[in-house]
Amino acid sequence: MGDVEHIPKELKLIDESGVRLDGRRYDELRPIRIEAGVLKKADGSAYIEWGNNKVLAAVYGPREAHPRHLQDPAKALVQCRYNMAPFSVTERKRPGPDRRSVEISKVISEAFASVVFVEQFPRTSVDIFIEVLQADAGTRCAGLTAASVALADAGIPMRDLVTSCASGKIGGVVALDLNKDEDNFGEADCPMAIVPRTGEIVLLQMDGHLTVDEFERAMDLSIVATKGIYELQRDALRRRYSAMAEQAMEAPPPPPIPSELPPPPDMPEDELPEVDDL
Amino acid sequence: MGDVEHIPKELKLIDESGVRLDGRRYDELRPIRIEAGVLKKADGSAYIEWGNNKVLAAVYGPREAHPRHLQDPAKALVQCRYNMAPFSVTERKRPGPDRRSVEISKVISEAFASVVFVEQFPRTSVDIFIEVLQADAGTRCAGLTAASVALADAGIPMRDLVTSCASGKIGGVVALDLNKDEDNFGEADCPMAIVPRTGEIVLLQMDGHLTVDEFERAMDLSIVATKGIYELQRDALRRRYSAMAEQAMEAPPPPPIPSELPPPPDMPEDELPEVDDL
Amino acid sequence: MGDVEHIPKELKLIDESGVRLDGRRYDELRPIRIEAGVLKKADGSAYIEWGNNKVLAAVYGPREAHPRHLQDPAKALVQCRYNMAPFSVTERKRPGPDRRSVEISKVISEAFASVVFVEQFPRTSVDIFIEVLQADAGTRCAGLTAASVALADAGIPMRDLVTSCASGKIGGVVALDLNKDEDNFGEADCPMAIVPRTGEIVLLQMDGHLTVDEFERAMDLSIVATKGIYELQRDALRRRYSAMAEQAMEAPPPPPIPSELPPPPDMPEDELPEVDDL
Amino acid sequence: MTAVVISELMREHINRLAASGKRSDGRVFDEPRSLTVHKNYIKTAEGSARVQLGNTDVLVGVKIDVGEPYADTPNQGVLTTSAELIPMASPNFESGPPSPTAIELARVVDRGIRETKTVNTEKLCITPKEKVWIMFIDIHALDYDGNLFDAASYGALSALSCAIVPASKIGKADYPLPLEHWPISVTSAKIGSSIVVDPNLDEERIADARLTVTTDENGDVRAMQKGLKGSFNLEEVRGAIRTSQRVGRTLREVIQQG
Amino acid sequence: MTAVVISELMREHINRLAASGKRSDGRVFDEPRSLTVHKNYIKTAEGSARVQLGNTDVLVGVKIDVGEPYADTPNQGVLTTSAELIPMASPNFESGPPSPTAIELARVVDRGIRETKTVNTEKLCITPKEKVWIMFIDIHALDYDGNLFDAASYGALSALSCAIVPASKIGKADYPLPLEHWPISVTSAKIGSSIVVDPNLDEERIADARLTVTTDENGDVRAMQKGLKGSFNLEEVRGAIRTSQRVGRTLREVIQQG
Amino acid sequence: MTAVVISELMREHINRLAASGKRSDGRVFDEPRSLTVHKNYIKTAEGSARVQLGNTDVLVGVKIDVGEPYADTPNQGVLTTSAELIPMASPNFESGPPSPTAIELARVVDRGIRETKTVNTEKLCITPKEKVWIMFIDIHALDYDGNLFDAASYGALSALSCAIVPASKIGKADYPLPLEHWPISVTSAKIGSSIVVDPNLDEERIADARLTVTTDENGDVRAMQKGLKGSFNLEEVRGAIRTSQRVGRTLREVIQQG
Repeated sequence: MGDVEHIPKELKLIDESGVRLDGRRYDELRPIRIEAGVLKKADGSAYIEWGNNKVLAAVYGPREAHPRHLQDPAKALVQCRYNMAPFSVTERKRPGPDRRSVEISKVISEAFASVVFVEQFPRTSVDIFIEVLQADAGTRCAGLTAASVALADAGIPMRDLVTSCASGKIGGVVALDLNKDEDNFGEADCPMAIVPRTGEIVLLQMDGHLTVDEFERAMDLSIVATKGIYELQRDALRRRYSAMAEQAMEAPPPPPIPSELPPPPDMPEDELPEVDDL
Repeated sequence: MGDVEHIPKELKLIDESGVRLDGRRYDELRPIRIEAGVLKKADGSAYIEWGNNKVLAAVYGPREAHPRHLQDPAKALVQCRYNMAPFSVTERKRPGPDRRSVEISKVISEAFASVVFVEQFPRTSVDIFIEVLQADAGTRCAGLTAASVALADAGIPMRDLVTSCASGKIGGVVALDLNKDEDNFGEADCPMAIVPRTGEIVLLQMDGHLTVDEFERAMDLSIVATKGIYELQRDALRRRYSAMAEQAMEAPPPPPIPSELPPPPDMPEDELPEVDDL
Repeated sequence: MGDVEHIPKELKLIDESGVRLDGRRYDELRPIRIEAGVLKKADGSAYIEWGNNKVLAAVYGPREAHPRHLQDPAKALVQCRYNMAPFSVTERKRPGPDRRSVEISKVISEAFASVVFVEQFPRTSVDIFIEVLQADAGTRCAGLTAASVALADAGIPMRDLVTSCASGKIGGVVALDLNKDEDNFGEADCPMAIVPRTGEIVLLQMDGHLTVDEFERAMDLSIVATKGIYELQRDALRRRYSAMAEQAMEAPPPPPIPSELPPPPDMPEDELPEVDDL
Repeated sequence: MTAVVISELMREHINRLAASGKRSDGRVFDEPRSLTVHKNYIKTAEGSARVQLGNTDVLVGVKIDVGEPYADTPNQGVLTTSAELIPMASPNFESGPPSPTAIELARVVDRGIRETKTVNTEKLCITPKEKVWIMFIDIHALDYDGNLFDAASYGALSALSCAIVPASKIGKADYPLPLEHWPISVTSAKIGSSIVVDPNLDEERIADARLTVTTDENGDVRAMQKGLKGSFNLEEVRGAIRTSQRVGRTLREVIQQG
Repeated sequence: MTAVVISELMREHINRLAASGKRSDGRVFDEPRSLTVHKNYIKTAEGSARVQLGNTDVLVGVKIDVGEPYADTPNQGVLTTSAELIPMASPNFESGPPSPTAIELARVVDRGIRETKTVNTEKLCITPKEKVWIMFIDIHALDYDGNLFDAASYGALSALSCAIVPASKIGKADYPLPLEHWPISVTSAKIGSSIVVDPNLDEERIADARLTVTTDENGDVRAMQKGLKGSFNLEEVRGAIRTSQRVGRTLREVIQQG
Repeated sequence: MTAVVISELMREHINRLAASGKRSDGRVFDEPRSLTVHKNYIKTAEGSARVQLGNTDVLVGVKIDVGEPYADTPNQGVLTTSAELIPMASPNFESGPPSPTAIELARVVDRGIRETKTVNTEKLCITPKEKVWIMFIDIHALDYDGNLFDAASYGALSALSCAIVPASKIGKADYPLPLEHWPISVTSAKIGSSIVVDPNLDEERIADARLTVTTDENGDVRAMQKGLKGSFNLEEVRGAIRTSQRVGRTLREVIQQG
């Protein structure tokens, strides 16, 4: 699985009574906290803490795609850039994309492509930036979950939020949401992302060793978990909208300084409910 | 000369009776086998085995040249990319172009530029790809010879085929078509490419040490050899056309599936004879 | 400060009687020699020897800026590329820009931007190339000083010449124009560039340790020195114009070969005096 | 890769066929194209195979050389996989640094081999912490007619299966690379509501989603990778796993005997 | 970075304000934005700080690892500073190799720390000529509302001030990074004939010239960097130094206590 | 390099001249431009030369440093040649990584020196298998008026001929680089049916083909490189070799005495 730094051969990832090294049961998520609208310049943003993962997501767009020859005359591009800060891991990571982050950027881009109403914004791109500030396994799931909130915060019309989680196998036991030690010394990891209301699986990867039956159980764990995470996403957006509404009531009208921001994309009013029964 | 891995000081590249390490005489080519039309996606292709060299050549075009600012409004560009597979040499070669392959790509591009009727296809490029799969010295000659067949297979109008061969000097003797050991431990190598019917030399390189008289003899060997190789090229094309004709007679008409391939370039019928008195 | 190769701890950069290792006093410049119009292809050029520094500067433009999306519809870009030849330093420098030369290119570009009449040449770029052939500390000052002469030699309309010099601190003494040993083992270096007639400081950098009072003294030394350097710049241009005038009188009219050079930019006659009361 | 304009006609044609249970090349939904394997194709490589899956043609070479182990696995050989999507293979491939597609391909093939512990890397240690054998798997696509994931995976496994560790370089006897498992990847593509195995290029281009499932000789899952912009529901995933197990059994034999 | 089109209206607005002694966000000319410092923000780093200077938000991490000294300083640890202007932080930042702006930023922050001898690198030697501690300062801009120079500089100093040398890696006791100075950079921007401190993004965009002055706890000058296309006269430079000394004293306390 | 638009008028002019046996700068066909050589131009280099061939101006520096030998030549020093076609030298040169033209130039100059065994690399061994002297030849084109191949080649030979091996670095006495041969490259260009030596830029741009022949002091051929899109027949090649021998003899003296 991941990079292993020291191999404690006798390490027991889960004990006889089913308790994991960090005290969780096999079906327990690490603590998750999501906050929407945390950055000023981005059109939408979210911050997530997921166990010891700290991840920021920002969205810009729909904006003119460039270089121009990449523009799709029929729809918007959904482009994700997943990046790890050099200090986010134990051994400093050199700045810039490596092969792993290129692959993760690709599968996350694809995960959102069928959920965003791309036909509404031809020739544009919706740019998703995921920055891993502190990593402890599961960063792609955390990043995707945060990016979903950031897309909604940016007002990008979507069919629904996407929610992500992983399950795997440790010490012979199928378990939810592996942390770094579990990922390093466990037997399998299987991250997925789903549209919770429809059951569409938009991201699915797996490596390690699972029987078909174990795979089924892992997916069950993940699917149940995503329902809870989905509520946390919606809750973060609800808090964000409340805060904005309060601000709007309290704050004086903004000064008549000419804005350099482009006008908001011309999005049909009746699309908005699709994201926001929150 | 080439990279030398172990220096057997006493290595005798050619013995008293004029026999080389692989059994050839000074004026003997290694066995050469050429096959045309070996790839499906390319517009033209050829495979060559030349001693222990295995080389594929493919041609795409004439097609729109890009980036656009490279387009020549008066003629087609002829662009060759010579590449070695990482496993084609004893020490693994890192993927991607090195300085040697950039130079070889340049001289092969130039060798074909005066033979292709570039004026017929303004703003386009004729792209030649040469992939060395297994290398044993002489890959540029093998690649160029195969590329020539691939160009004809793609129906690119040319004044004639180009044929390539090298001669050099081993153990004090001027000899034809050096293999890798001979190239590494010999005294000179002189690859050339020629339009056999006109005697135009379109590629000529040399390194090592030759008196003017030795150079003359090396060129004589190469020129004679190219006449035989030229026949192998024509023969490969003849077999290719026969096979295509047979296929055309045997096969049912293709299904009326809309093709994504661009229409064939508008090439004057009367140019075709120029390549094909084969 | 700079890279230190060997640390002679007891090195005395300036002795009791105020004499520096190369025999200069604290307020003395190294010998400077400037020559204008030293290259044929460039639109303007200059060569400077400043102590052991040897630096060439060339100017091309105003010419169409490319890539196009960088063009400014309102004015010319002033773009400097500062580069060190691999053999210009003790340890061979790998070819191509490093972080240091990128920064120096940026601050020199900015230094000229307010002096060139950029509004006269929309959509163009004025390209300044500085090549350090032999380095001995102070190359950015030498390069900028030469570039200024090259701009004038190219006939680029400017408000005035820019002149550059550095001062620093060695062995506790504020001193003018540090050489390499002084830069390596001294306590501070402060390069600046100025428009001598107006006192506008267009480049200012400093690193090391100076009290405010020491900084004032360093600036005083530099400002006085630039007045002398300014005269050397003007003198080089005067000699250049004399030589051109002589040539024009002596030489036969140029042959009527069609030139490939673009027509000279359409620059108002009355701008020229601004650079050339030389 | 330049944008590919697929005519709507082609899309309609394939969709219409799929809706009536047919494929453009006459196969049934869960039928892979014919696979031919030519092992030991390249003499300069320690192992190699040229694999044709229908008209998709891939050459894989394995070079084995002495190198240093990773600090965290001081007793194990090292595996590294690269893919070049050379412009010879398709009008849509461009020269230059590896595209995201090439990177994903190399990583998926690599995981399929690595996670199955295909090669017993502990038998590739020369001197612990200092010297081990390093395997470079290089995937060279020659002709691209869809489903590179599986073709490259079969090529890599075939090349490994005939590779020789050049131990004579260090004064010992050469020996075959110690292979312990035979992971087979099988890719399914979703076209409308149909799912077809081993998509050809026309199918791949109009597919909504792709799922590559690698199974071992016990039918266990060793790697999965979903691709493209569409989705699968859980039942479709289950179907793809079953297909991978069944098709994998057949193709594993071809590769083992190839 | 793509060209930014600033409306002439914005320029006029800010210039008019400046002419009457005002700024668009209500500050007086020599008043920096509020600074908040969150040290030890990242557990995977040996030192870190998230710094907000108004709406400019920068995260700086310090990683410390064993490495080789430079040949010319065999007894000293090594300091290296990088900056990534990630596209998250601004619509005008692009991914890719560091832009000239990012390079200048990293080098100016680096000089501010290096030239002040902030870190006593002689206490970072493990074995002379062979092993020393290497400090990697990574500047990660998260939200860009002007004056990255100062925000990054405060972040770097804050992260160093709480960094721990992980000496337990080599069998010794961890110890705090030995900090000896507290250099503070303060940037002034010239707008028309006015000079304002700590420019926000709107001010920075229309500014003619920028001057960053780093002073130490004695008020001595440790680094300077003039930027942008305009100029300063000597009197303006003197004013910027005085401002840097005064503003620096206040902000140094915020960082020391942060 | 951006496309160069050459007016048809220029082409006609030069072709017409050539047809009547004349050249645009008044030379006869087999007459090179005047060559001036300034050796030891750069003090920071171990050897250097600034060479002007007509208006083509090239500076070549040789740096010599301690390094490791290649595994296959454990007793020999190493030679490596690079060329930068800096944008200072021509409006058609661009900054960035070496173009194919720069790479070809460096490789042809390198072969001319290497294949003639100009430098006795066996005298550059310090400790077999471990330490040898490495020579970096850097070609820096300053002003480009055609025929860089020859100008760079003369510059490289001149710089080598005055280079000093800095053996004092390793506690021995410095000594001159051991030169054993004096290879001279001479380039011929085919313009219509004429062949001219040492083409200037105008001639080079309209030339059909170029042939560079490097001969040694015995008149033997040591390297050849044909360039551009046209062709030579065998008789023309023979002529170019004879010209190279004859012109080479004269220029070799200039360089040896320079």
